[in-house]
Amino acid sequence: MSSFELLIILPIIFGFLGYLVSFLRNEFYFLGAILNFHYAVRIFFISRKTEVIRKTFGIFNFGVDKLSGFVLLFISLFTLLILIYSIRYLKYYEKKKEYFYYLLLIGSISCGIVLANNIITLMIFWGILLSLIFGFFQYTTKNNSEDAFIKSIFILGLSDFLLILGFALLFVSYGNIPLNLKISLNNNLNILAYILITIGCFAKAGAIPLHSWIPEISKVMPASTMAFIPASLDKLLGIYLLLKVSYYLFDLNTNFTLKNYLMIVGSITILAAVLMALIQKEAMKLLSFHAVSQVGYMVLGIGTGVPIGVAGSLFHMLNNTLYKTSLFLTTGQVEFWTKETRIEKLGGLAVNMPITFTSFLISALAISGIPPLNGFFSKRMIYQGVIYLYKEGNYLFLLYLLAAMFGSVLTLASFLKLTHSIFLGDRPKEYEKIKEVNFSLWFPSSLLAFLCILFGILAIPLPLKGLIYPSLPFKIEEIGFWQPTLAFILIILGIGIGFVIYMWGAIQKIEKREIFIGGESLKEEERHFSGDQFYSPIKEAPLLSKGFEFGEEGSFDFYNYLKTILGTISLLFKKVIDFILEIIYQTIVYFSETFGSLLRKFQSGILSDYLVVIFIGIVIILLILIL
Amino acid sequence: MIELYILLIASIGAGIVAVEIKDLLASAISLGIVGFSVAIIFILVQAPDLAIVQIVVEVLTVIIFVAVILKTTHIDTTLENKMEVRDYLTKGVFVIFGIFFLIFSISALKELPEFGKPIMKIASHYLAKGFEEIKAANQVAAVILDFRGYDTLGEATVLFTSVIGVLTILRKIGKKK
Amino acid sequence: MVPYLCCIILFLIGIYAILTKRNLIKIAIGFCLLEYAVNLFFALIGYKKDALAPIYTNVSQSKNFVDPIPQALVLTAIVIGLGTTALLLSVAVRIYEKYKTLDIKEIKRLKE
Amino acid sequence: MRGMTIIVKTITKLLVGLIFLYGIYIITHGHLTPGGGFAGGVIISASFILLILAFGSEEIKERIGYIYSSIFESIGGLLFVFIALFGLLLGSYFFYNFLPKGKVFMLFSSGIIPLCNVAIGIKVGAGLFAIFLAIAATRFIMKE
Repeated sequence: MSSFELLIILPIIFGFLGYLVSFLRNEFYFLGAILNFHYAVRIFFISRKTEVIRKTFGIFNFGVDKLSGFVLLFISLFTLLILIYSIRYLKYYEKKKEYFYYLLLIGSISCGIVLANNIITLMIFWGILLSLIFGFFQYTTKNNSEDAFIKSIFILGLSDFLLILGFALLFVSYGNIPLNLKISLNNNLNILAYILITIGCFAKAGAIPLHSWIPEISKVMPASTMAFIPASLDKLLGIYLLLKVSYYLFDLNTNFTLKNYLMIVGSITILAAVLMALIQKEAMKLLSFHAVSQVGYMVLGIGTGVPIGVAGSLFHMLNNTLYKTSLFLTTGQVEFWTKETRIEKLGGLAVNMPITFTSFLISALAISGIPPLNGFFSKRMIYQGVIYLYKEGNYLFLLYLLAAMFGSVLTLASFLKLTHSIFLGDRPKEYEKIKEVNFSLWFPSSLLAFLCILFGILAIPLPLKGLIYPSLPFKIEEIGFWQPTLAFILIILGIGIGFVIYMWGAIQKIEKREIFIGGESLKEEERHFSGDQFYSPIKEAPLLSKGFEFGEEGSFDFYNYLKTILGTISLLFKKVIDFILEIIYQTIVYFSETFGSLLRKFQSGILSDYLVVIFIGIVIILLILIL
Repeated sequence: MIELYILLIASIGAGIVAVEIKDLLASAISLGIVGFSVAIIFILVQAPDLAIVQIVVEVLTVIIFVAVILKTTHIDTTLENKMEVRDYLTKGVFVIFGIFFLIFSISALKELPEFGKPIMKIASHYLAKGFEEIKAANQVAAVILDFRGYDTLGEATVLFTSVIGVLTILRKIGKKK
Repeated sequence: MVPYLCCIILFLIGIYAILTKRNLIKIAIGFCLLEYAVNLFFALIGYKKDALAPIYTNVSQSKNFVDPIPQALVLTAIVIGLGTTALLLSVAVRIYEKYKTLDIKEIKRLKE
Repeated sequence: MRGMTIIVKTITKLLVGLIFLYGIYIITHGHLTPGGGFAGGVIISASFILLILAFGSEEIKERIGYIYSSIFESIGGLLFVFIALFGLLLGSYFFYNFLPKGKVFMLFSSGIIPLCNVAIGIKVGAGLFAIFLAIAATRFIMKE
């Protein structure tokens, strides 16, 4: 048995053992995830050394190249981390037995997807993953969540159906081909297949307009689910597949229009989602809108078709999974004690939970693209890719660049609001006794935050040269000049100076006065100032207000439109078919009645009448015989 | 063979009378005329067996008809009724059918061997064998009971069935009394 | 061919009775006529000119016989015809007992 | 059923035995002379019918006539079938002529044909007589 099968099968077996044996449950689950991670690491190192490894089992064909080895490693890592996190986080959860089993299954099947090296294998594993995700959602949702559940199932199911349809189209025209042929995108069938597959990838990763299931489930799912499915796994899989399809299976550079299609989707996703995130008052929902927004960068980067942009997109995918997972997890830690995710009710928790706060802050800065953290570096690579479009003569690059940069700014703004509302500001009285969470809760998020810093400072030697550049099929040329280490040193210097200035200020005695509003002094508890009203003027801005109204009402939600359209069509069809059936029925009734009354006249009970009919028949027969 | 034609025409005339006459007893007698004409024709065409049976059966038929007519009514009241559309229709259909049937039968009869000259392919075989092997003088009996015993058995069954039918239909009244 | 045609005319008379007559006994007569016509037709088919009945005798050694097969077929048919006519008439008797008429239209009317 | 006049009765008395005998003759000589089971059976039934028509009958007698004629008809039919079955038993096929053929123009000749004639004669005579009894002797229950 090679490590390929073990990687997939062992988590399933250990998960099943854990499902059966109650007293060693957590140990078995943990063992399964660890073994999965172990084999993933082994495969990763094997894939670094050799070129391509293939293995065939019947129609299944597994193979690992440098890209899939790298993605595989992170899928296993995230499965392990989320498992560690949720063992503590969901300790009192009723259905945790099934929850963990599904978690392990999803981890191993995702590994199968990444390892798949021909169409059939990919289709089968993708289908299995879809059904597993349904099961997973079913076991993780809270009460009153049928709508969200149905919505996610609907969007994911429909888009996965389209994806499989796209692969099926390919299968019909090319057969069971491996995924690295670089087919050129210039006949209609291939373009159709490509668009269908990208729709599946978009829904998985959460690009607009197929994003709406992510904010919807964020209201009803625990933080660990959110961190696992939309934040890490689906980004890895969706973007991995998009990349694989765009530059391995097909060659995106052969079709100019499709590149623009990807970039437009990316830009709109960035802007629309970040604008929606700006006005949210619920931490999980806000984060989920950011999870959507960040996908836009990756799609934009892949769409550029410029090596540096694609590399940046891949790097951004990695970074995004790191900091977004960390953000979800830390928010989950806050929720673990406070049972609250509405940001107006929170505040001032930085003192109580310093480790959580640190992880959150680092991740928030990373997502906002603050140098020298990793988010900045990957975004910068994407910008470079977009700017490079200028050389190709694609003048739309300006719009894309604007959208991406503006989105980044707005991200920072919305995270200022979130950080302030949760961790800074006044602390409500009931949260005074809150303590830091357990090791198993803060360890995953802290590890991820640490990786954010590490990948930021040592961006070029560690992640780029080690992971990203070898994974891509083309040679990457650096554009521009950036020294992360140097920048880090400079920034540390700046922070040091700032700290000195702060201390200078802190030495001086601060004068405390009572707060007056409208001539009345406020009491202590009334002074709590929440950040939920940040940016509310944006909401009322003349141009944007309509858009936000629509957005809140779900007008940008593809699902709603689809639901309405389908409802209308079904109603129409019902009416039309009813009408047609009615007409057919009436016609049949008319004819049968006419014919019946005619026959009734013959059914007189008089012998001669029957004989007349018989003899008419005989006459006809005679006619035929004579003629 | 002038007798044959006279008898045939007589039987046709008697048939028309039997069908059209108002008194049912008279029509039964006319039917008897037809039957006896047929019996005489059987003698003329060298079929004495048939003639014997036909005569006796005709007697019985007339007796039964008369018995029934005496028990029911002997005036055909339906002839007095006005003609309806339906009657015209049936008559029209009959006329059409009759014309077609005549045309068809004429064209079919042309295929038959001429009157008085049958082919007798199987019959010659039967005639030879019936005398030498079965040693029967009456070849009709030989055909009925030896060569074609199955047919006779079937016909006997039909007769049996019809007798049972008559008895079942009519016996119920006797039981009620 | 003329004797055959006469048979067919007799046959048509029977059909005429069955088709147009409304009296049950007339219909039975029509059936009888049909039967006679068919029997006659069979007997005529078997007829051979200047031939004898198909019965060997001590007296004549002639072997010039008419066809015995149609005769054999008709022989049973005659008796059966009587049986079927009797069946028909018994039905008519029963109907008359119930409705007091032999007119089929009247019977139809009374049945409703 | 009422009887007829005395002339008819007298003539009938004289004739009926002869008719019956003639019927038997026709049956038994069916293989030699014209006639046979069918013809003879009808003649026998005619003799009985003549009796009934001339002398009239009572209901009880008619009922007895029913019963006997049905029995005889069944006997005739069964006899016919049994003769055919004997052929199957003794020889090889149904209606096998298993008896010795004898000499032509003799009464006992041509195997089973006379026996079959007898069976059919019984059957036809009894059957037609039963039909006549049923139709002629039916009494109506006139409904008002």
